Amino acid sequence: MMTYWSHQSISPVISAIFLAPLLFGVINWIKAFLSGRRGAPWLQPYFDLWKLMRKSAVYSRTTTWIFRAGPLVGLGAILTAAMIMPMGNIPALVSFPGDFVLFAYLLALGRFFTIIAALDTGSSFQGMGASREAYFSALSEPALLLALTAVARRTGSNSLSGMYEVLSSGSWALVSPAMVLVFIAIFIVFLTENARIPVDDPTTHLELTMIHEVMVLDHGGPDLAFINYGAALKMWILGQLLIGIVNPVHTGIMWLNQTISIVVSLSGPAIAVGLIEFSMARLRLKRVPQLLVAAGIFSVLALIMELR
Amino acid sequence: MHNAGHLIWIILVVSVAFGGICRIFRSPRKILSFMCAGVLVVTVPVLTLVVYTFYYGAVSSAGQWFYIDSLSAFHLVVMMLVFCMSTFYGYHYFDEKIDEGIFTTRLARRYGSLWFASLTAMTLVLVSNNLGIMWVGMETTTLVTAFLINLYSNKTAVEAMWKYLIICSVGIAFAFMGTLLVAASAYTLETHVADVLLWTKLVKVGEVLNPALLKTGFVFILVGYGTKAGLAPMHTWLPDAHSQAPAPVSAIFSGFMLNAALYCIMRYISLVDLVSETFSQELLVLFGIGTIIISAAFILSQHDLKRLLAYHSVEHLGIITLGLGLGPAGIFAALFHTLNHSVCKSLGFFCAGRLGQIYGTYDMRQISGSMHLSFLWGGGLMGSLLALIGLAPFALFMSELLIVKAALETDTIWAMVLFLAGSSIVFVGALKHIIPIAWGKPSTDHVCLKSMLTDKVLVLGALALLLMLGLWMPDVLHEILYRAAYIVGGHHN
Amino acid sequence: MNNWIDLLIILLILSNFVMLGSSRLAVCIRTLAIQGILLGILPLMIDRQDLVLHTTLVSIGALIIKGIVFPWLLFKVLRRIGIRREIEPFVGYVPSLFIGLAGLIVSLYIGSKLDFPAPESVADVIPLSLFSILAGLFLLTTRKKALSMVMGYLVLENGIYAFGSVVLNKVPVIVELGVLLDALVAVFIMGIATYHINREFDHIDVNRLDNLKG
Amino acid sequence: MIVFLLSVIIIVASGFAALVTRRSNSLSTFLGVGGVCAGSLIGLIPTFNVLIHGSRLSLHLPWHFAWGSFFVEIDPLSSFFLIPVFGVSILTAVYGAGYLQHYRQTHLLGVHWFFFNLLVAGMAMVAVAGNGVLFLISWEVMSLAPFFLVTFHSDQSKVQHAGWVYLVATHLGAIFLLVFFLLMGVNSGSMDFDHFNPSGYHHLSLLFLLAVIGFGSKSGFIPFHVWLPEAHPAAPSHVSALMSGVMIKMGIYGLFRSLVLLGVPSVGWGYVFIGIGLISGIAGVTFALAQHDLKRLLAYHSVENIGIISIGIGIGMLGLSWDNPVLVVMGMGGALLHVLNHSLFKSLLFLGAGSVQHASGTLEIEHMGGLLKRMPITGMTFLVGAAAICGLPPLNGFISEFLIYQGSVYGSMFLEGATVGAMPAVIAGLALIGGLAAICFTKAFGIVFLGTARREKGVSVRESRLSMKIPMLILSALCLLCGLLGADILKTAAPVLNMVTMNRFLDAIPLELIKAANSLRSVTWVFAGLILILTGLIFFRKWLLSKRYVQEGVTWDCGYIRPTSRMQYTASSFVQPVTGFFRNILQTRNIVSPPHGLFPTKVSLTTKTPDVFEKKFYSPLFEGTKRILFGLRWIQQGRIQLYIAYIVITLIILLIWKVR
Repeated sequence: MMTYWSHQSISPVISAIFLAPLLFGVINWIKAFLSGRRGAPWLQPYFDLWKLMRKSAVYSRTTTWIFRAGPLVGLGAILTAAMIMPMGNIPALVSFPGDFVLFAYLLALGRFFTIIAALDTGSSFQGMGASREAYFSALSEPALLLALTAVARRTGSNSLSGMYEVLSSGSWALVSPAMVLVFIAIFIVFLTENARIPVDDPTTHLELTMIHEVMVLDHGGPDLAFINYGAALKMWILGQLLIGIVNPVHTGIMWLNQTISIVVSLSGPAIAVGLIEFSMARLRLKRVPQLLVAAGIFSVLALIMELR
Repeated sequence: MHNAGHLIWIILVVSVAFGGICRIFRSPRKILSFMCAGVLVVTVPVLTLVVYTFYYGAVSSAGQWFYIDSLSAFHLVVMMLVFCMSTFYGYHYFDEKIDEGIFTTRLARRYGSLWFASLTAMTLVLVSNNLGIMWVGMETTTLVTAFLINLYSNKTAVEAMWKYLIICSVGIAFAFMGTLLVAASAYTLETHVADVLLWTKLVKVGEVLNPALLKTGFVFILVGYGTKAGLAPMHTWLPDAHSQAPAPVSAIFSGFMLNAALYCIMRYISLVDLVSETFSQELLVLFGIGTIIISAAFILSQHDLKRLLAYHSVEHLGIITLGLGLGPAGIFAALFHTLNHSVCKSLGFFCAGRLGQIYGTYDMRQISGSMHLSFLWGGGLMGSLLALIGLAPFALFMSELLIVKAALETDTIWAMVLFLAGSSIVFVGALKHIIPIAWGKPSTDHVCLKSMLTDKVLVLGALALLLMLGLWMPDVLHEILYRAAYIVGGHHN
Repeated sequence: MNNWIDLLIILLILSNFVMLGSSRLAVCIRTLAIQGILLGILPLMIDRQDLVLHTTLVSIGALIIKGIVFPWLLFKVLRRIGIRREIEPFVGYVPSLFIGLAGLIVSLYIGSKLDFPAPESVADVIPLSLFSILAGLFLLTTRKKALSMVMGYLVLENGIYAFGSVVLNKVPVIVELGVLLDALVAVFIMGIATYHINREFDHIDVNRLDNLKG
Repeated sequence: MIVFLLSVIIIVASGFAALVTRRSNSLSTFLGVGGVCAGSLIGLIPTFNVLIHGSRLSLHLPWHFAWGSFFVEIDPLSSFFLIPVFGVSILTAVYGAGYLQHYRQTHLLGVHWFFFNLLVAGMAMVAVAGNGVLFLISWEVMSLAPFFLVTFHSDQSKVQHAGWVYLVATHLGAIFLLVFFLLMGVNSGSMDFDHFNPSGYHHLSLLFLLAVIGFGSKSGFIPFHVWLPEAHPAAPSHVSALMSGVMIKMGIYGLFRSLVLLGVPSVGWGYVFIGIGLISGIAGVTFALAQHDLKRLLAYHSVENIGIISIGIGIGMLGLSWDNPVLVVMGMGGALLHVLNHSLFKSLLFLGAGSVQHASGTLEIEHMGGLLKRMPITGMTFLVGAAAICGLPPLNGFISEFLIYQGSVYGSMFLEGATVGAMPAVIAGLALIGGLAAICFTKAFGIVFLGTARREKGVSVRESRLSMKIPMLILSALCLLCGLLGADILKTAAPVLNMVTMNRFLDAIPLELIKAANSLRSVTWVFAGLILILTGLIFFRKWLLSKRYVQEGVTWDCGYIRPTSRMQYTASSFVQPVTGFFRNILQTRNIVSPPHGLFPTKVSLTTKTPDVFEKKFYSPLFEGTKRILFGLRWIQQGRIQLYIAYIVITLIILLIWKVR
């Protein structure tokens, strides 16, 4: 159960770091494609980031260093989380028993700072967004952890790398109704954490209905770049949680494994999100907790089935 | 041994004489000074006797009519302690009344002689081996102290005195009936008539006593002396008398007179245990618990500071009674509790008395901020009340702990549970009273008198004593308590 | 001798009934005096072989104190206070008599049940003493005037005394005298207390003495 | 051992010295604080000695009361708890010296320091007491002293009430302990712990229950927690810090101790602990959410954290009764670490709250705002504490929660049978607690320190003095340090774990400890990575912005023309979605005066969330008892005839019953 490092474990981190923005590009492209438009180029997110990085910054007089720290810690936490996230059966850079707890808490760390950075502006809109973000994530966290526990029970391993290793090498043999429930639960968490429809609408223009976007209203320049990049990264690694369950690829050839994993990581979440965003509208805010509680219930059900 | 016995006479005669001497002084101040000196003088032979008893065993005199063993020696110590404290406290207590001309020479004389008379009477109770004389002493205390309650004659004081007089007289009459029944139970005993009520004789021949009569007698005794000791539901006189009497008098009432009555009961416990192992225990536990619960109810709803303290006395007498019913360990605890309670309650009354003078009322709703007004008296009251409700590290916590332990050892779980429940209620209720008294804005602009050295010594000394006894019991005390407990309940073993 | 004792007992019982049924305080005091004298004689009547001196001493003491001093004291108080009657006791006079009767029956019953180590000749004293005690307690609990209560107490005391006379040979004379003396002082002080009540309140209705409660 | 007793004596003696010199506030403060510091430092020597060597120091002296002896012993368990006792005491005392400067004109500080020192000494004695009676006395001293500390502002009736609630709760709890120890003592014939023999007890479960109630009321288990939210806001902050950081842990110490004394627990006990822990944790944090008194909020968080500790103990106990050393190490180890960690971050938070209160004169969150700019140190340290209490990496709070998570994950993975259900419940509960705590502390930190001042008073706020800042800085440094050294700290707990398992897994525990420590070490690596990444990002942005022009402006106001500071999001509105979710538990009362007319002038909304347990359980209970007992009052009406009748009736009943 020791920590282990291997040269191939670099690849999940590397691919996350470099490919995450691409995921956004793909999603936007799919959305546009589904609605019959021609989307922006896949690399558009990279251009945006580049542009933002080169901008100067404007800070509100109300704010303190917390405001500046928010994007940094948000990104830093997710980058760290990327270190423990495997890609399919390719283990993560670091893995150890119970690392998925740390994973969840690293996400929480990022969120914590994003929230207080939002509160630092003294704007009531940002406060509102922060409030919602905090609320929804508090409800999604149990669902995530329970779902992963179910996976742990299923696979007999309690580190993320171990779990996904078993999942992918066991191919579909391990797929069971419980795993379907787990998948649904994690998917809801995925949507919530990434502020996608039906929980949040990243493209809305009405501050009152925003959750995530409104929190970062005051950030600009490199800070916004950090935030956006962090968001992309978050989507990537949370996507890995999903992909790992349904991606049975186990060719035995390492480069092939990696390639397929990357392709699936890019296309899977993108298609799912794209489809949902194309076909659904945002839920009313009051309904969101119900959705999250439902995710929790799915996890519990999954666990019960596993524990039986 | 014979010579030591004379000391008993000396004590009695001297204290009576001092009572008379009080009448020749011409100013209240002088009388009060004399009282202090007098009490100290009486203390000398008493302590001598106690020490003698401790080292050489029981002392008897006057054809065994007087008898001092560890049980009475222990109570003598408690009595002298309470009397000394109260007398010295009284020295400054009356300052204001003297200045106002209320506490006149006439009153002071009356106060002084009654004070010594009650000392004599209580001593008589403790030193008599003859149960009849013991009764006479007990009745005398009632009669003598009645006028101490009514020192400044006013409506409520008269009412209190009347109730005290009548209720206690009725109780004591029952006690006499009980004494007679006990005497009757010894009818098969072929002894000289002078010996028939001698406790030492009766205790030796327990087997031949008539059980039915002895038990009946004990019931009478328990109800009778129990009235005087303030056991519920015979306690009704107690809050009235305590609240109306001047503080030093309340202190001796609560600090010792009640215990003297219980002391009488203890003597009979050792008798009745000879014929039945559990007869007394059941009754004592029952009375103890009942007393605790009823007093708890009144403590909760009390508004008068001195009545509050009086109900605390009721409660603690209940606890002692409970302890007496819990076998040797319980008796040990009960005796220890007697000492603790006496010291603590005297202190409580001292402080309450002075606060009453400062605030001009005993109504707790009108007393607040006493700590600010007088650190000594306010703090003393707080300390004594906290000790009374059983907080460690004060001694009362220890003795209550011993009682709980005794209850567990004797498997009297229901009693323990009720005791703890009752004392919790007392705790909750009393604490609610204490806090606003001690803290907050002072509710009077009365300028506090400078506290005198004796007062400081009294308050701090009493608190220190309680603290010490709560942490460490001297071997001597342990030994004396052990022996005394053996006298009361040794037959169980 | 037995007849004499029985006569005494009957008289004593009757005197208790008088106490129960009379509203006039003066009558009550006189009855008490008579009761005291009768009680004083009682020990002498009881057939005893020994302890003549002892018995005589106590009898004389009782006679003087119970028969003469008490009534005198009470009359003195009565005159000071200047009232004559007990007004409206909690239980009326006629019901009191009936209750007294019931008490008598109970006493007789208990007396017969008690296995008491007394000579046959004085066995009847015990029901009497019980009855007196009950009567005294009844007076104490139902009468309103302070003076009536004192008298109730005395009846109670008399009952106990009567009981004591049965076991008298068991109790040393000094104790007996001490007891008598105490009773004397008690009555004396109760008298003074009554006087104080009268002075402070202008009445001696003890049921109106209810300032102290709770 | 002598050294230890010496340190206690120094503390007590300096307390007395402070009391005697109360006329001079500066002298008495010097004596009191100096005594605590000196005594604690001395006391730490034997403490560490025992912990490092895993040995025991003990002393028997004859003592009449004890049915045994004056028996004090520092074993690993005591030494583990002594570390926060002494360590936090020093820091809070130093802080207190600065904090109380403000009151030197109005209060006798000597009295305060007397009781403060008594509290410290009492806690130290509780931890080493090896005799039931000594334990009880120390316990009572430890409980009584805070009563006088809590009521520092004794003139306020609210504070008086708080003092009352505190003492009542603690004393009623102590009564259960009294019975607990006496029952064991009576069963084993001696009150010395080393004579206690669990196999001889008749009522093990009863004993267990007594211990849970007794110690739980001190620790703040729901529903015995009611004193916490009353006492902490009332007390001066260093006292709250010491009470919340250390004193309530003595209840946990007591629970550990009673586990040792009671022997192998039955499975049910573990469930009791887990159940209590979950309820305390979730309800505690939920109630905390609804509070807008800063210290009341923190007090409820103590309840929450005690709940987490209790969950850990429960898992450990299950491990014990199932002979599963992994669960023991994870559960008990996590609980022990959390004790240590909570004592650090909770005292830090209370100290921070104290500084805030000192500076702004209020504890009402809604009135604050923007304090970070005026109190940078306080703000930063408070943030550290807040992040730590939420269990966020890389701080210490995560380490202990991580262990407990691990235990329950392990349980969910490998255990069989219906009883396993507790484990996922723990995971869900911990996750929920973590999420809610994050809401609560983003609220607390965000509303208090960020944005702009909501009242004019906030403008004149100044940073607190040095003696207050230093303890906070030390504590926050320790929070970080413990986060990074979790593995090593866990290893030192090995003798403690062996003790609480009664040496039943002498071989397995070190092994499992190493495993757990290794995964903690990995966590630490990730932490290091995190810190590295953050540092890198900082420089990266610096570099990015170095060539650019950085402007300052106003907050984007979404088009609104005249934003004022009153328009900021409030604490109540921030948590409104969650409190709405839990409204059935919280029963928040809203006092609304709605707008009227075309140009409404005054509109207000006040929310109040009283403690449900107090309102729905204790108050009715007390009132009911009172009513019943008041019913007894009729027996004393003042009628003497009636009084005599009582005597007669009593006599007659007794005669009929007893004699016949």
